[in-house]
Amino acid sequence: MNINKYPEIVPGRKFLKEFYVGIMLWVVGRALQVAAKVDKEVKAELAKLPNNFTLRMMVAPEKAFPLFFYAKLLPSFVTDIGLLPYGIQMFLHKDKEGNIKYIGADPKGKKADLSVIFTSIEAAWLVLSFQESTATAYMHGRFVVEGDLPHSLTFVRALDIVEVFLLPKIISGLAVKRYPKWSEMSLMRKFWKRIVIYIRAFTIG
Amino acid sequence: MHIPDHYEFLNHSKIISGKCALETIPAELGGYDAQKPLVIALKSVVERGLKKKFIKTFSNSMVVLGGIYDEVREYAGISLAQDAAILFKARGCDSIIALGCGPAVDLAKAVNVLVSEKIDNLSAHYEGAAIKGPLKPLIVVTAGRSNGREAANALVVDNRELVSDFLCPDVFIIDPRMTPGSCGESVAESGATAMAQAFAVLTDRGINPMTAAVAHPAMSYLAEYLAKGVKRPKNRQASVALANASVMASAAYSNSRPGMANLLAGELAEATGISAGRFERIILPSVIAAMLKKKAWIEDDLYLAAAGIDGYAATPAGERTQRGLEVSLNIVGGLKKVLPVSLSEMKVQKHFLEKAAKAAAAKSGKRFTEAECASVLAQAWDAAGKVK
Amino acid sequence: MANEIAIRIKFFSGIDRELKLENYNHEQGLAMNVPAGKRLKWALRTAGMPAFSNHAYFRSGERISTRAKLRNGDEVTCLKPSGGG
Amino acid sequence: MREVIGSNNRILEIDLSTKKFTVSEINKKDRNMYLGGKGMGLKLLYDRMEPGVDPLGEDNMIAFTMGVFMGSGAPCSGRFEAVTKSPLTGIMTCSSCGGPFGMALKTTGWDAMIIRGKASAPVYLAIDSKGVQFKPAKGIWGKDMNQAEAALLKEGAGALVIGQAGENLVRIANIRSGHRFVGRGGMGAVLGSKNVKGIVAKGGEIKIVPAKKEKFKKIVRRFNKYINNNPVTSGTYRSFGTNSATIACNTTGTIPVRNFTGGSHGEVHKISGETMAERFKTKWDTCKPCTIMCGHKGTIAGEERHIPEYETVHLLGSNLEIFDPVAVSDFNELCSKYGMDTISLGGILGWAMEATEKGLIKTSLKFGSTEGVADMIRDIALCRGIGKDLAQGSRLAAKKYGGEDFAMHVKGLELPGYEPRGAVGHGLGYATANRGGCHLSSYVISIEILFNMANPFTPKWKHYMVKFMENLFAAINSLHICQFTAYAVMFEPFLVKVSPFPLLKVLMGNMAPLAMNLMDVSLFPETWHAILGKHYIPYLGMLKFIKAGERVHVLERYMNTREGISKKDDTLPLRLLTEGRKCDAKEHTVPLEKMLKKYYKSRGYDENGIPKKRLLRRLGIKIQ
Amino acid sequence: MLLPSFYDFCCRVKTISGHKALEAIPGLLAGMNARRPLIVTDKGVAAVGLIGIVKKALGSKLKIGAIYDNVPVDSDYKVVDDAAKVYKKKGCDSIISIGGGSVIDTAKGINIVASLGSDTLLDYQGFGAVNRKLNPHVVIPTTAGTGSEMTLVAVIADPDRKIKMLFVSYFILPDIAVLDPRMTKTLPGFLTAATAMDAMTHACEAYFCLEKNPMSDGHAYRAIKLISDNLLKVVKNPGDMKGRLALANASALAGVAFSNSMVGVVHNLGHTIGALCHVPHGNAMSILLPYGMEYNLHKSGDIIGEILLPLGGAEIYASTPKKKRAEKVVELIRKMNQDLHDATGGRHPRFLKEITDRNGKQIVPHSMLPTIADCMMLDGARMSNPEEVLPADAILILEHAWEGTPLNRKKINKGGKKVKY
Repeated sequence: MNINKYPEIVPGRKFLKEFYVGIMLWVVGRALQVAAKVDKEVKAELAKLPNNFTLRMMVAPEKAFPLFFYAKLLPSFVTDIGLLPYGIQMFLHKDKEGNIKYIGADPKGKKADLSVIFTSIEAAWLVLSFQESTATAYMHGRFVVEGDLPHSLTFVRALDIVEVFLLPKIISGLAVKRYPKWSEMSLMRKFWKRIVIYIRAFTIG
Repeated sequence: MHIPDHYEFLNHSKIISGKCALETIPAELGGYDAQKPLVIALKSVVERGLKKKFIKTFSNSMVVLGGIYDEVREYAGISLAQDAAILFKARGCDSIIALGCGPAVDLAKAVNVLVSEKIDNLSAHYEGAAIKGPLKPLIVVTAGRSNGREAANALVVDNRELVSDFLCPDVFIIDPRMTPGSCGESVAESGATAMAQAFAVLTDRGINPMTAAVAHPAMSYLAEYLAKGVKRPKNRQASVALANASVMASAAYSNSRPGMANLLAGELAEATGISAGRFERIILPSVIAAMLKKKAWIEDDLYLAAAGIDGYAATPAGERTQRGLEVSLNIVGGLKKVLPVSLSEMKVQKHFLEKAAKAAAAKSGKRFTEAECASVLAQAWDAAGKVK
Repeated sequence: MANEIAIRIKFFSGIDRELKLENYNHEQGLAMNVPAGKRLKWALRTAGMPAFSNHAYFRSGERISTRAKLRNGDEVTCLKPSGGG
Repeated sequence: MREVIGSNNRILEIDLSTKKFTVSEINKKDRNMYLGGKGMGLKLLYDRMEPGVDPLGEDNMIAFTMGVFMGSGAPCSGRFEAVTKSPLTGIMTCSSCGGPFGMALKTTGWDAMIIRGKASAPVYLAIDSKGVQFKPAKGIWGKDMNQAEAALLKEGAGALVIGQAGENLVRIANIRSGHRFVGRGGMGAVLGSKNVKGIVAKGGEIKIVPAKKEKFKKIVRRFNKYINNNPVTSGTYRSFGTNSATIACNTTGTIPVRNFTGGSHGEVHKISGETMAERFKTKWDTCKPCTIMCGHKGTIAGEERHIPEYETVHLLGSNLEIFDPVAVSDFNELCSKYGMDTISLGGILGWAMEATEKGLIKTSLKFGSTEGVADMIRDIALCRGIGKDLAQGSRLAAKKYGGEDFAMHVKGLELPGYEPRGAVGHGLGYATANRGGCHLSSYVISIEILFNMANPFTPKWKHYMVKFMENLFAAINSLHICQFTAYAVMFEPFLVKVSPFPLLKVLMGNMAPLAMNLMDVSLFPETWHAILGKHYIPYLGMLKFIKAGERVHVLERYMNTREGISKKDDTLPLRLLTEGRKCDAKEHTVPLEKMLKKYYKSRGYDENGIPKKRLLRRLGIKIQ
Repeated sequence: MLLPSFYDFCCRVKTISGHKALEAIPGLLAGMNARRPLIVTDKGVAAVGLIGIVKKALGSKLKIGAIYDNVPVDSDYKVVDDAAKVYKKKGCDSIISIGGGSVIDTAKGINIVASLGSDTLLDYQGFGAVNRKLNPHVVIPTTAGTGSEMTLVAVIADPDRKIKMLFVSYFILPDIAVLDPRMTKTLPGFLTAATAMDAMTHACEAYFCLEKNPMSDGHAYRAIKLISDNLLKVVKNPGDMKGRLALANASALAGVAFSNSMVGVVHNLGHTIGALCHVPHGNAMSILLPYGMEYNLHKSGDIIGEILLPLGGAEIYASTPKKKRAEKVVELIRKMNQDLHDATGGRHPRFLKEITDRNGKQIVPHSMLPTIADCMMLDGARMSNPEEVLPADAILILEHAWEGTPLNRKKINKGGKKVKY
């Protein structure tokens, strides 16, 4: 029985999907930071989280997702406030005063009170490309929550509202169980907020 | 709803079915603190090119495959198990994945016993020694033809059976990329086996709510998807449904008593060397015809599962047993163009029939006599006027 | 100049008796030194084999003809053609 | 002594249940189409027996048929054929034997004998020209073959007996006449299941005289000249017997070692024909009459014993890694005492040793050691302990205890002593032989290795060689003459003798159909017509002879497909298709799929291996 | 039968059911080579004398290591650590837990600590902390309703940090669940009704919520059928052993169903009311079930309609037209609540305002409703409800549930596409 007829196989990587998930997490992080400032409903929702609270969104086996290749070259001030996407994690920090800041994608030196973990890159791809709504994804076990459950529910609720802001109705209708009616969110408020969030997310934030 | 005086039920395996089911394997292995699985694959599955797809699903996970042992063909023998066990120890694996159904799963269970108990062959267990503790985690990825024994708490290696609750696989992965059948015939045979098992569970006198609950979805998937799956084996939804049906049917069947069709088909398969699925497809219609004549009492679960909720409610209580049997007959009838319809068409030697009838009656625990078995086989011999 | 190569020829099915080889041992056969490049026919003639056309010659599992070139360390089996059971 | 011209054409049909017998005639058309011997036996059973019968049951029939050559004075014509449904494989089996019973029955005036039904108590049959008497066999039931045959021979010239193995329905039991055997397929069990201990024929009541006397004399003289000139039939066979091929096969790695894992072994020369001839001072001990003289006897361990044949030496010797000729001869004697086929027994013991090694069964057998082998042979013959299961043949034993992947059988019949991975054409021969794993059905290894006329590893043209040799040997077994004469008849005609050997090799390797059809085997049909007194047309007669062989082979295949045989059974044990031999670095395996597809097409079978209707009509076989 | 695009189902518990089920325990424990079990129970169960029945049934073959019966109503980790010390001191190798949901959860905690060998439960917090096989654990439920013998969750309070710790892992699933009618024979009528309706809620919600899958549907269908056939009979005469066995089976089936197909808005509100006003879980469930169904009617009406077959039987199902079946289900559930209310002489509440504690005081005042609606957002069950539930919707449901009037469905904030399973 010669065993090298059955070689050991080290699985490869799906670069394209990694890159897509990295960018989406970066956009969501930045958008949440801006939305917390701009929209009162999001602010009320995120107010429920305690102060000095870090929240992380990542994809399972942490070691399998190193930072992007150009991450080392970026100067420190870019990585601190996450001007550019450079990793497949998202860190939100609520400091003592209570405002939310996106603090980049590098896990070094950060301790997460609550982490929302996608079970695999494929699952992250399904959720972040809106093939499954957030609720169905949770039911199908696409992502798992580490830390106490109520905080994650508020975070998911905030995420839903931001998605409504960011994406046109066709796409965000897939992600959210119930698309807000006219009464709750006037057309003007939605479009205006969308433009503001986009601009600020990609610039100063 | 009739509940028997005493029953025991165990369905140890977890079923993960649907889109991206394969991607959950790293997480499942993590749940068992395992990092390095050995993959035992069916030769036919590897030749169909599923190996590359299977490896790609592990990308971006910390799981390293300790080797893909693909020497399994139609027969699971102890020599293959010993070779795989050598590979397992050499690579320092800690769990086993069986890629493909039938002999691959039996072999995976045998390797699991050899490795976990640190023994070289199963002679101690053939003499009756029980398996002491839980074995290494075993994940089964369904693909190819199933022999209806995957979810059972038993392994059959070298035609010798070893029964123990620790032998149940831990996880069943049913992924639309793996389940499409290679040809209509293999889908038909697995369908016939699952149908015979689900029928045996739902018409058994000692049926209990748990086995009925597991057999109900199996029978309804067979009713809806068997004909379509046989016509187009590559159709993903039909093949996933049929794979689900065969896993559920074998789980329910391992908790209930074997039916006449299963026993007779097992005996004939052993005598002639042809797979049991083909015989079940022939003998089941005759068993149903015999039951119709005998007006045997059957729980309503059979009709509910076969005809669905609306069909069940529409018929009055008295006719449900009879209608249930007729619907099951039509389900099996769906296989007519793919598998032979009668024993004479398969050229089974006549003297095997008497021996099979005697052996089946002996194993049935007095539920049916040898005369009944012989008459069923006689009817299955030409199977002329029945299933068109 | 012609370097010597050592070969061994094993005779079976009674041929060694015909060649009247003394103290012939079945296991080792007849060791011979043959100049390189020589053919089997030459070696057999020096061993005293008169007519060798209808004998069968084998080298490492394949059957060879009398005109096959000899290589160093060859082991040639020579026997009469035979039918099986 | 009544003189009969040509052939007697009388069939004795015995019904044991009613203890009656009837006499019927072989009709002319059957004689022309099926020649006699194997062909006639199959045709008689095809007309009388319906498929699906239990081989050990009452409705199974066994036919003993004598060919036209028997008693005519033709060379090597002392052989007869037995045909029945084998308990070991469950399909039709024909086995030929060179014992004195054939001559005795023919000279009692019977050309064929069919036995059906089952006797209520053990009997033996005494046959004379008028009919058969059913005599109680209380005295000899339970005795071994030597004593039984001695007792029976008091009442006639030739006798058939079964041993204790046949009585205990051991599925590999055989039938003995003189020191020759109706060996393969477990026919002893069929007689045992009918409670028949033996059959004895008075003999010497008629004398067969060929119709064209002087033409027949000229042909026989030419026949003997061919045999005595051919180096094979007059050289190695005559001096060392069938076991002379051991060394040739060992050097090319085609002998079974350690249950078919290895191809050759260093110590094999200890049990080769030459060493045995020297060591045991062998003398001839052959079928009567025979010109080739391949059977030998010698003094082994102080006794006068028959020297084991090639198959016995390899299946009970190298396959179990036992290289002591005396031990092999002891096992051979045990088999001829209890009445068991040595080839199947070797296959079963090889499986048992590997199964013990792998923990499937508990026995004291071990490769390489003779300890416990003799006791196991007795246990199998008397069905004691695990012997009872091993007695069912390696297929059923493997079904019960497992290890089907190293049970070396095809369709239930254990493989004989040739390792097909060293000669792939021979592997195809095993797969497509009608009675299962049988080497004599096409014996392509002679072309590939022994006469070295084709490359043994390429599947090119091997399907045609197998088909042609199958037809030729089926025809030869219907004349009935010894199969070894074929080498002389094929390679002695003037054209072949003159052409240089390399030309023959190139011709056979690349244009096999042309080479094979050029072979002039007209000597067989000429003798046949000379005996029966028919006019022989030179070339067309030979084609008709080969076509008769094809008809016999296809009839047997058709009868088997009615028992359920199809493409799924035409295969080889898994070991030969997947693993390489230990002695072969390139790990050759048998490319069966390619060869089988071409074989079916050239044979005229459909892709599932069932003879097509067009083929059966062309050969004139009525479809039942 | 619906084939969802993705589902996973796992129930690793071996179920032993029957009138003589207890006698099978020694054999099964021997099968897992366990000889000295520790019996974990609470004062209520011991008082009723069930321990005596179990001991007699186990007979002489099994030596009981020790009996630990001071498990409080809301178990916390101190109790678990204390019992674990007893487990180690007496050298036990397996656990038999006899009692309701809290006893079973405590026993799961004890099994974690005892098998993994540390001394406090806090070491095993968090997801995936328990990833090795634990010692054998046999569960004998004495209430036919919580179904916690089938769940992989253990909820254990932490009094210091005043939070509820959640332990989720396939390894803390018990090995064997024993369903024996003798255990629930002495359960009073109103408690039987409450726990049975809890099981009915588990089954119904498992049937129509987002994580619907074929296996859970099979189990839920049979649970509903068993309860609707047997509940009233058993409440009327508690001694009916066949009925008790049926209810025990129903609760197990419902437990399997809901542990694989997450429950929805009814449990969401039920947990919140239970936490804030200490309402018995069963009563909250039976009151809120009709309202939960009405709330989801527009989104998964046809699936809720299918429940009519096991609930009302084939005749009613065939006679009511397809569109009306969902309302018929809600009507039948309300009728069942009404019958139970009459059968238990008013002890089974029909609306929130009727719930009273032991001494008759109303414990769900109308003023509490807004706070309940807000705290509802913190419970995980809201994710799996087909329709979105926000505090505004919750107020609407709670108002009607408090009053007892059926929900008028026009006011519900409908939206979103049809559910894609």
